[in-house]
This record gives sequence, structure tokens and C-alpha cells, in this order.
Amino acid sequence: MATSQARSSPGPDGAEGLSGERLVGAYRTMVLARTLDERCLALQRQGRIGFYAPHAGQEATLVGSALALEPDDWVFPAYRELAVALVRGVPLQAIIDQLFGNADDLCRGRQMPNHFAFRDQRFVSASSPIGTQITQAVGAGIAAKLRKAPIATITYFGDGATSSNDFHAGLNFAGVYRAPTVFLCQNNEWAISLPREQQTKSATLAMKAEAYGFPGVVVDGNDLRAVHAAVRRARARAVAGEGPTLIEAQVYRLGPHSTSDDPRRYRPDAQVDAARQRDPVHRLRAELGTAGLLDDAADAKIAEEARAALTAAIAHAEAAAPVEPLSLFDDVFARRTPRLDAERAEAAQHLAEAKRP
Amino acid sequence: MATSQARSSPGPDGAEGLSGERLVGAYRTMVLARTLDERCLALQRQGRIGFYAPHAGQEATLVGSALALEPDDWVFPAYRELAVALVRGVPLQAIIDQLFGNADDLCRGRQMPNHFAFRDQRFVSASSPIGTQITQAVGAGIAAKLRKAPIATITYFGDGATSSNDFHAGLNFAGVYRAPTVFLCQNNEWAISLPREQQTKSATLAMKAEAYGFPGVVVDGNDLRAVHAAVRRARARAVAGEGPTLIEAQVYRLGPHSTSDDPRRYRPDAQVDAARQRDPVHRLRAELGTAGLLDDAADAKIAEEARAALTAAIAHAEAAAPVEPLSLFDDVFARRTPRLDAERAEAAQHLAEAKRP
Amino acid sequence: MSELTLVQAVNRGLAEAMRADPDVLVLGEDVGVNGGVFRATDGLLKEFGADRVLDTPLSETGIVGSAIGMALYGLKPVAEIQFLDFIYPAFDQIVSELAKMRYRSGGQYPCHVVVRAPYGGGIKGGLYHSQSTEAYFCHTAGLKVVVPSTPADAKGLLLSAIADEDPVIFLEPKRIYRSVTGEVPEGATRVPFGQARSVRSGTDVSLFAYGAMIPVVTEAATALEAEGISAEVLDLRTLVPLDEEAVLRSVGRTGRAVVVHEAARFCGFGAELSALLAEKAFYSLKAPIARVTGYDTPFPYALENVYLPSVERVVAAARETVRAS
Amino acid sequence: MSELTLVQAVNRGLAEAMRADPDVLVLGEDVGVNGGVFRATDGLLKEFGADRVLDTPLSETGIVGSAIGMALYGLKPVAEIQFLDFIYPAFDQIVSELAKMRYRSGGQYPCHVVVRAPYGGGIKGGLYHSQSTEAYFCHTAGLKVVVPSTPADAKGLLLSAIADEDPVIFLEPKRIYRSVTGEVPEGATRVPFGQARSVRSGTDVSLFAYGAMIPVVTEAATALEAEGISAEVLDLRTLVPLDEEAVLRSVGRTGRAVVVHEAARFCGFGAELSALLAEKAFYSLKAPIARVTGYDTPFPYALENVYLPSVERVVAAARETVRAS
Ligand SMILES: Cc1ncc(C[n+]2csc(CCOP(=O)(O)OP(=O)(O)O)c2C)c(N)n1
Ligand SMILES: Cc1ncc(C[n+]2csc(CCOP(=O)(O)OP(=O)(O)O)c2C)c(N)n1
Ligand SMILES: [Mg+2]
Ligand SMILES: [Mg+2]
Repeated sequence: MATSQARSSPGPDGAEGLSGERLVGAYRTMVLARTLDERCLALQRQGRIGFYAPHAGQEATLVGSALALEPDDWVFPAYRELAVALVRGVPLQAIIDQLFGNADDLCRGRQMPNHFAFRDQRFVSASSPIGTQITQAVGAGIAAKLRKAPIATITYFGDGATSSNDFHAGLNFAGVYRAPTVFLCQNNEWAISLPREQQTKSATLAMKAEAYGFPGVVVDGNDLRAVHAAVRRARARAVAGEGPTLIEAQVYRLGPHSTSDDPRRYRPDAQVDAARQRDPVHRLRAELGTAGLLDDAADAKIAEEARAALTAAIAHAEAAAPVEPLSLFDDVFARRTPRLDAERAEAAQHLAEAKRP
Repeated sequence: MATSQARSSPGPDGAEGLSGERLVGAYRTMVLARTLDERCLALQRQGRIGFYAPHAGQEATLVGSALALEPDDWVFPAYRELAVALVRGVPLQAIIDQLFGNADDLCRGRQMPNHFAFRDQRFVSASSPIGTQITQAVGAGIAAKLRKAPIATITYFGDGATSSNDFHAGLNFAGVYRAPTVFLCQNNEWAISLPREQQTKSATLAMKAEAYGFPGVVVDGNDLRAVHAAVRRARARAVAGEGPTLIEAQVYRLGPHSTSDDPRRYRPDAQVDAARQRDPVHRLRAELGTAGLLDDAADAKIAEEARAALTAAIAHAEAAAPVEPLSLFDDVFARRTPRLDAERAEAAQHLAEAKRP
Repeated sequence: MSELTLVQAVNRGLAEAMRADPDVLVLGEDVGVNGGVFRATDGLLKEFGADRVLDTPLSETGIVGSAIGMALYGLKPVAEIQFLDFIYPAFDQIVSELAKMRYRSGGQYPCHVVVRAPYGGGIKGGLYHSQSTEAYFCHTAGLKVVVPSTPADAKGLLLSAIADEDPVIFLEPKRIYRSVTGEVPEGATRVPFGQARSVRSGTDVSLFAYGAMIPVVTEAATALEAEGISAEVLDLRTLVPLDEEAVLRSVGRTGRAVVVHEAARFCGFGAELSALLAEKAFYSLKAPIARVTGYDTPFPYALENVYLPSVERVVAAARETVRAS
Repeated sequence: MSELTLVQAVNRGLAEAMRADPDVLVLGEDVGVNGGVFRATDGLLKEFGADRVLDTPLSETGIVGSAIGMALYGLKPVAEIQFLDFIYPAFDQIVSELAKMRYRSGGQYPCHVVVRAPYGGGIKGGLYHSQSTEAYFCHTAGLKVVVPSTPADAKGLLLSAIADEDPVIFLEPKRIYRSVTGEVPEGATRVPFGQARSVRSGTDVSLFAYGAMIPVVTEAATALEAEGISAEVLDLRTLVPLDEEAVLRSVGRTGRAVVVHEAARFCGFGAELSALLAEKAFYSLKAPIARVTGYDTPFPYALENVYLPSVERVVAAARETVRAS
């Protein structure tokens, strides 16, 4: 598995800091994630997948934060966190299958691309409504604390989500119950077309934590090690019973909001170009080079492996069966009600008639 | 009118500060409000009104803030602000009629007691759901600003309401649009049975304003002049285009949450006794005495006038007609739809049948 | 067996469920120290402690959102919403998250939360302490919706709700919290979902109702009997899943139906019952299906007795239905 | 007259209303610089400026709450909710405040806000970009609910909505935003509320629908004609107020009804139509009333074509209804 090197278990460097080996693993994951992004934007243009929400520009934050977690921690993501899933050991194939919504998709083709759920990796089901995962992460954190489990919950959300009802309720509950929750706000400067400074007038997003009685910190989201360290500290605080932390990771959304978006309508290319200078993948590449941890040959190999892994996974996903039509009626409840049985029979009949010549 | 002295127009003392005469007027209103409170708790116990939510302990904040407003300002109240209505010139009778829900009630008997609406005084319709008035006050403020009207909007809410969705959205919008809105949080230490320190872990409620990019101030809510000055300053800021202010007025709810509540279940009498030492009505009485603005005879007269005005208003309200049964179908829309006409006819028939011997 | 009021039966159900299963916990506004504004959670804090009875800040968004997180983690939260009228700040969490979690995750994340809320009028509560908006929840795929009308059902259905694997909206008829008393079995006697309760049988007309309308409809049936009209009364108990068979069977016998609820008529739950009958009992029907409901106005304060279905209105509708054919 | 798509007609309606009345303003997420994610507000910022086209923070609570405040002050706000699926953070403001403001204040505070939202499936949007939850709003007394299906109606009904004195939930069928084009009159040609539109007349069966289901149902009627079944198609246009007369008149003629909508069946708007007919057209009915609707599951992604009513499903239901008697 191309991603297993980045698996989040304490490395030889102990709980804090990242060894050279793990840094290279992180880089490998970031390259895979970036390549996946590019490939998926193309797949969507070709009509092979229905939608895609890219994360380019946010890889250092995603991978750095995920590396700071332990396997028993719980992740409550939004829709740009597939790189977190990769770090947690979710097979690339499972991610690609979700994007295609095929019969192998663990979500059974129920959700739009990018709305993942991976139970085994404690990567909770994402949804589109902005912010709703935040209170849920707090609830899981309170539950863990009541059970005296030495874990943290982490939730990812954007700058726009700080305006949501759940941000307010979630952070307030976390403060009141000292929930072991890490709030990871990826401030990528934009909420679709709304710039950060029109989203809210607080000087930083991090400082909003003070309104709930716990600390907020700002971190350079392009700096993998800084993000890792910040999340590591927040996690330690959480597990030690010292309560929640809000981390504002300052990044930039290099791509469009999603494949439905045309960012040229609302932001100047110059801003994007400037942000490209801070590209987190290039930055880590440079750092690894300087540290003698990666040379061009190794880098080329990593890139090639990513491409190959993706090509294989995509081919596999496209060859997979489509979801079974009558599975529409499953999972509404633990067991189908008589009414769902009746509707299922109704649909079965229509499907049968539609098949008749 | 027993309350007209407290009318909020710039007195001879100019826009700032309160003249001796206005202070006595304020005291008169506070005594009326306190007497009304006591009378209504009794009326409810006797089954003559259905419900009551007392404001005892909050009179200085209510009257002091209302005196700082101008007639064209808009008030978005919760359910403990009848003293604000008094200051704005709402006739006592109109308030009592609402509590009885009779045919003279401007709300046509539609709402529970304390849920007032007085259009002429720009005292907007109150509702039970906590916090909803906050975003509305901001919207009206934005509208006034767009129209270049030199006014402010003010909204009243409790410590509990700081946890509401509308608090977050309202303060955030106010910050973003620099709305001319004064947020008056009456921190009376309790949200029914939840003490302030379990409502949220921020050190003060006022500091929550910083999360939205504008100032918050704490004021002793038992000090009428301090409240007046704080609101006056906030209003000036608002009208000058400098944006919103959050004021936390620290008071204490001396009575039960409402007539449905038994506060002995959750708070010690000692705490209430201690708060009684800071009773805002007694405090202003003492200050007026010291300043030579009020002697015992004048005070007794004020108390007597309040009692008499209330007795008359209650008698009048009880003698008023009940609301017309078929008015049930009015005001759902500007004009009744055919369906409402049909339902009205249906109800009319039932009412007629019920009257038949 | 003990003789309890409906609200006492709820309290008993909660206490027994918490004793039997350490994963069950209660959260909401004023549920701890105060024992709930209706005393439904009285004594729970004392017996189970602050780890299992959480007095929350004033945020229904937070209550339901965090309850979902607790359920995902593996606990069995029972969230109290102080009045159904105050559930709307949590509506996004309920309809977008709670109802769809299992489905959208392909069954990976079941999400079992019980949301209890007192509902309905008749307590002089005006617009915001009186509403019956069960139809919103019934229309939301993925939620079960339960409305008990007796103390025994209140406890038995609550135990089923807490034991269920799916999210349950549990609506308690506060108007009869104390006015209705009845024998309640001790121990874990669950009342299963999806089974209507026959309150009385009859041959001329079927009266369908639930919750606080059951006493009204039952009294109407007695009055109808005096007029020589034999009315059957069915207490639906669970609106989702609905006991369609019992409904169809009843109309199969009587050929006439009157549907009664407090909620506004337009797009109310009664519409679904009518539609069900117009679809599946068409050939049994001898008369138009009548609905006796709240009117299509907001819930009033002074005029709630005009608004709410009364014994007389139910009797009149049943009489007319019987006379029609 | 000009030939416009449905979304262009919405845009035209907004622009004309804003030109005619300086009190009209638009607010919502991405409505300004971006011109709306569907381009419904394209060009408005440029023409009317940032004082009348407000790009808001990401808070539907804030959008609707502040729109209410603006309306109380005297402006005429038109709030856009990006997708109907995201309206729930504003649900409390809509059902507790907007719908009840006039009523609870005894008529002192009318509150005229138009809430526009694209709704419905067919765009591969999955659970959260596809829902049709009009029934929630129809069940809420005090709201008018409008669903256009043609460009002319989109503009004409929107102008009526903005001119109305009551709050209006204006649901736009995004699936046919661009696929349907039509002649749209210039100027303030309002389409009145409460009047259904006869799409085609027929004698054997009445097909009732609205919004994005109109093309589906119309195609079904054509297919039925080929089978010798004459189907009448009624576009309801405004669900509240509903043109009950037109509905009853149609079934008075045909004796048979098929109700079609995308929303889930249980307690959906179709139930109200069935109930209305079972109550007031009982003696005209020759066959059971059929409902062709979304199923009682959350809205799916991969399987939306199984979920959504299709021409074939409508044809089958109509055929069966006609054969039944
Ligand atoms: C409640 C809600 N309102 C509106 C939307 C539409 N929408 C989708 S993403 C988005 C912007 C989110 O911005 P941010 O939180 O900064 O996250 P980012 O997309 O930048 O990662 C909006 C408005 C939504 N999904 N949910
Ligand atoms: C949304 C909502 N949830 C719950 C309630 C029930 N309730 C009524 S008043 C109240 C406490 C309000 O506390 P606070 O805001 O401090 O105001 P106070 O009553 O102290 O003036 C609660 C929980 C409500 N009215 N609305
Ligand atoms: Mg962003
Ligand atoms: Mg308080």
C-alpha cells in the first residue's frame, strides 16, 4: 500500500516530532493526495465521476494533523479530508470506490463523491451541511471522557464553518464539559466566493476559542511539522483532561471550491499564484532535499508509484459492479419496515418492466 | 400616565447623563414595574392570568437602558422587558391587557403573557424561542443603515441566550456589516436552573464580542446610571457608524424563572438573600434620598400611585370582552385564504352548535 | 404493577433503562438538578450522577449534535427537548444527520438517539408551548416517531425506543402528563413498535388518533354509543412505523373513517392516513374520510379551545360520516 | 417577450423587481460577486451595488433572521438559500418567527420575506443537493409555498411573491433550470397565487404535479394518449394557497387521480391532495387515488433514477387507475 508508511503510530521518534522516515512517508502521502486531486478533476471533466472537491494546498495540514493522531482517536471530517483517511490506513481503493459510488463503495453509492465514511479507521461519515460534524465530535469526546478512554476526537472544518450554528454550540459544549476534542479549522481563505475577512470580523479565527474558555492557536498550515506539533500538543491536552483546543491552520485553497465552481469569477489569479509559492508539497520536498532525506530519483519514484497506484485503483473501480438497485431500501432502518418492503416490491416491479423489451 | 416622566427624550441634561427629574421618573417607573411584578404573581396564583415571568432584580437595567434610547430606535425584546415598554410610553393598560389576553390586547389574545408587541413604540413582537430576536435586531439595524436612518436597534436577551444559534449568527452579521445594534445581555446568573458558569466557560459574557470583532463591556446592572451611560455610548457608536456593542449587565433574577418554576429546587435561599442586598430599586431609592431628590412622603406617593394605576388597569382588563372566537382565523395571512374561510365556517358551526341548549 | 401518571411512567422508564444499561444517559436543559421542567427526569441525577444526567447549556443544536456523537461512540443517549416547540434549533441535526447517518454511511454508522419532547396543546401555552408537529418528523425518512397515550405505553414504548437500533422521536402528550393514570407493569415490559392499540371496537365508524387525543376520541365514542353509533377507536401509538394493517382492517370492517389530531390539518399526519385509505381501502369506503384537527392557523393562546379538536367536533364528524351513507 | 431558461427568468424577475422598487434587496451566500452558484443572481451586484445585494457569511440562521429584521423595518428582502437541503439552520426562524410574526402580534408586525431555494433531484446531487421537503413548509400555517415549472411562471410568480404581503417560500426546480426554456413576458406581468395551470385537459384521469415533475407528467400524458387514455395535467404552481377548486373540478370530470411528486411519500404533499379528494370528491371517485413519489428513503446518489418518479412509473399508475374501474 503506497500510504502505509504514513500510518499514525508513534514512530521511533516517540510520541513527539517526526523522524526522517516518517517525514518521507508523509511526503509520499501528500504526493499521492495531490496526484489523486489532479486525476479526479480530470475524471470529473471526462464525466467518469460526478463531482469532486479538491484539497490542493491543504495537504500539509491534512497529513500533519492526521500523523499526530492515534488509531483509537475519532475523526469527524468535512469533505476535503481524504488525505487524513489515507494516513489512517484507509486503502486507496476504498477512497476511489466511494468517488465512483460503485458496489464496492463502503457507503453503497449513497453519497456524492468526497462524502466518505470508514468505520474501521474511526473516520466518521461526512455530510454536506456545513459544520454539523463539530457538535458530533464534541459528543463523541464527552462520551470517551465518560468512558475514561484515553483518546481524543478531532474535527475538521473550514473558515466558513466558523459561522455555523454547530461551531458555536460545539465549542461551547466542549468548553463546558472539557471535552477531549481538537477543533481543526482549515482557514483556506475562501468559503466558495466569500473571502475570510467577510466571513467574520474577528482578528483571527483561533481567538474565537476564548469566547468558550479554552485556547486557540494559529499555525502555518503549509508547515507539516508545525501542524503536527500543534495537533500533538492539543491532543495531549485533551487526553490529559485539560480540555479542547481550537487550531487555525492557515492554508490556501489552490483549486476551485469544487468541480461545480469557477473561481475566476471571484478571485484574481495573482492571489492564487502567490499562494502557489507557498505550496505545501513543494515546501516539504525542498525541506527533505535539504535534509538529505530525498533525492530526485527517489522523488520520481514516489510520483511514479502514486500514478501507478491511482491508475490501478481507478481501473478497478470502473470495472466494479454498479450498486444493486434495490439496495435503495436498505439501511433506512436497521430492518426494513413493512412500508419499505412494499415500496421495494413496487420498485422491483418497475425495474422488471423497464427491462422488458 | 404614571410612567410618562421616564419618557426617553433628551432631557434638559442633554443627551448624556440623567437629570434629577429624570432620575425620579426612572424610579417611578421602577416602582411601577416592581409593583406590577408582585401583583401579577398574585394574579397568576389566583388563576386570573395564565402565566407570568417576573423581572424583579432587573429594573435598573431595563429602565436605564430604555432611557438611553430615542423614540425612533427599535427594540427587540425577550419576555422580561415590559419595563422597557413602559419607558417607551406604552400605556400600562396595553401591557395589562396583553397579560389577560382580552379583546383589547393588541396581540388579540394570541400569545402567552409577557410576549408583547407594540408597534407604535417600535417594540417588536416577542416570542418564546430563546435568542431569535437577536438576528432580527441585526437585520433591522442593517436596514436602517442602508436607509441612512440615524437610529440604533437594541435587543435584550439573557445569559442563557448567549448559547443560542441566533446569538452567534447575529453578532457575527453585526460585526461583518457594522450594524448599528446594541446587544444588551442581561446576565441574571440563571437560565431556569442552569447557573451562568455552566452555561459557558468564557470569563465574561461581554468578551464574546471579541470573537466577532467589536467591543463588549460589563456593567453593574443594578446601577441605573451606569447602564444608561453604557447604552448611551453604545448607541452613539452605532449611530456614528462605528458598529455594534455587546453590553453584559450583571443583575440577579430575584424571583422564580416564571410562575411555572420553583427556584428552591436548584438554588440556595442564601444566594437570593445576598442578591436582595443589591436590589436595584432600593439602591436608586437610597441614592435619590441622599441626593435630596426624594423623601419618604414622595416615595409613599409614588408607591400609592403605582398601586392605584395597577388596580384600575387590572379592573379594566378584567371587565374587557374576551377575544372574538372567530378571530382565530385572522392574521394568518394578510387576507384569509379560501381554506381558512372554509375552516372558519366550520368553526362557526361548531360554536353555534355548542351554544344551543 | 403500580398506579402511575403518564409522566411518572416516563420517569420510571428512564430510571429502569439506566439501571439496566450503563450506556444509557440523559441530557437536556434543566434535566438534572431541576429534574426537568415537567419532572420527567426527577431523581435521576441523584441516582446516576452528573456523568449520566447532563444539564446542558441552552442549545438544542448542541444537545442533539452531541447526542449523535455519543451514540456514534457507543452510548445510548436520551435527549430531552424541553418543549417540542423548541426543537427547531436542532432540526438540521435531526433531519440532516440523525435521520440519514445509517443510510449515508452504507450501514457503517448506525445512530441510535432517543429524542424525547413534550408536545401538544391544552395547557394554555400559546404558540410556543403547544404545537404538534409530528408530521415534520414522520415525513423524514430514517426517523421512528412514537406517541404514547397511557402510562403503560409511555413506559413500554420508551423502553422499546431506548432498546431500538434506530433514532426515535418520542413525543409525550404533556396535556395528559398528570391527568391520566394507570397500571404500569414493573420491569422491562416493552411495548413493540408498529402495533396500534385497539381502545374499543365498533362497527359503524373507525376513529383514528394518538397521544392526547385518545381521551377526547374515547369520550366521543361513548357519546356516539348513546346515539346508537358504534365507533371503533384505534390508538396508533407509533406513527412510524405505522400499523397500516390495523388501520386497513378496521376500515375494512366499518367502511368509515374519522382521523383526529391536534396538529394543523394541511399536510398533517391525518392526510397520510386519508391517503393510505384512499389508496388501499377504497373499495371498503362508504363515506368521505373526515379529518378533525387543529386549524391551519398558528396555535393560539386565548382561543385554544376553539382550535383544539373537542369531543363535540369528533362526535359531529363521526355522525356526519355515518349519515353520509 | 423573450425566450429564456427558467433560471434566467428568475434572474430577470429579480432584476425587474429591484429596478421597480428600491426596497427590494437580495441576500445570501455567494449571491453577489459570484452571481449565485446557479447564476440566478448574476449581474445584480453590478447593477444594484453591495447595499442591495449582500454576500452573507455562511449562516442560514443569520440570513433568514436578518431578513426578518429587514422586513420588519420596511424593506423587502429576497433571501437565497443555496440549496433547499441547507435551509434547516434557518428552520427555527422560518417556522417559529417568519410564519407566526403577523399572527402573534395581532397583525401589528406583518413580515414579508421571500425565501428562494433551488430544490429537487435529478442532478446527481445525492442526499444534500436533491431534496424536496415542501411538505414541511406547507404544514406550517402562515407560509405561502410556490413552485414554478416554466420560465414564465418563474418570473410571474416571483414578482407576485415579492409583491405579496406574506412570507413566501419560493422553490425553484433546479433540475430544469436550464433544460426548460420558454417565452417570458417583459415587465411586471404577475402570475397570481392560488390558481393552478391546466397543462393539458383530458377525460379519463387527472395527473397532479408541480415543479420539475411537470415535464415528466406531461410526457406521461402523451404516452398515455398513445394507449388511448386521455389524461389531464394540472400544474398546481402554488401549494399554499392551493387551488382546491381546480383540483376538485378536474376529478369531478375524470373521476380518477394520480398525484406525483419527488418528495418522499409518507406525509408528503401528495397525501394532502389525496385527503382533500377523499373528503370532498369522494362521490366522484371511480378508483383508488394513486401516488407516484420518491420513496421513503433518504435521497440516494447512485440510484436517483430508481428513486425519482419516471415517465414509466406515472404511466403505469395512471393505467392501473383507469383499469381499476
Ligand atoms: C448549511 C450549508 N449552507 C451552505 C452550503 C453550501 N456550501 C458548500 S461548501 C460552502 C463553503 C464552505 O466554506 P468553508 O467552511 O470555508 O470550507 P471550504 O469549502 O473552504 O473547505 C458552502 C457555502 C452547505 N454545504 N451547507
Ligand atoms: C430554544 C429554546 N429552548 C428552550 C427554551 C425553554 N426556556 C425558556 S426560558 C429558558 C432560560 C432562558 O435563560 P436566559 O436566556 O438566561 O433568560 P432569563 O430567563 O434568565 O431571563 C429556557 C431554557 C426556550 N424558550 N427556547
Ligand atoms: Mg474555506
Ligand atoms: Mg438568565
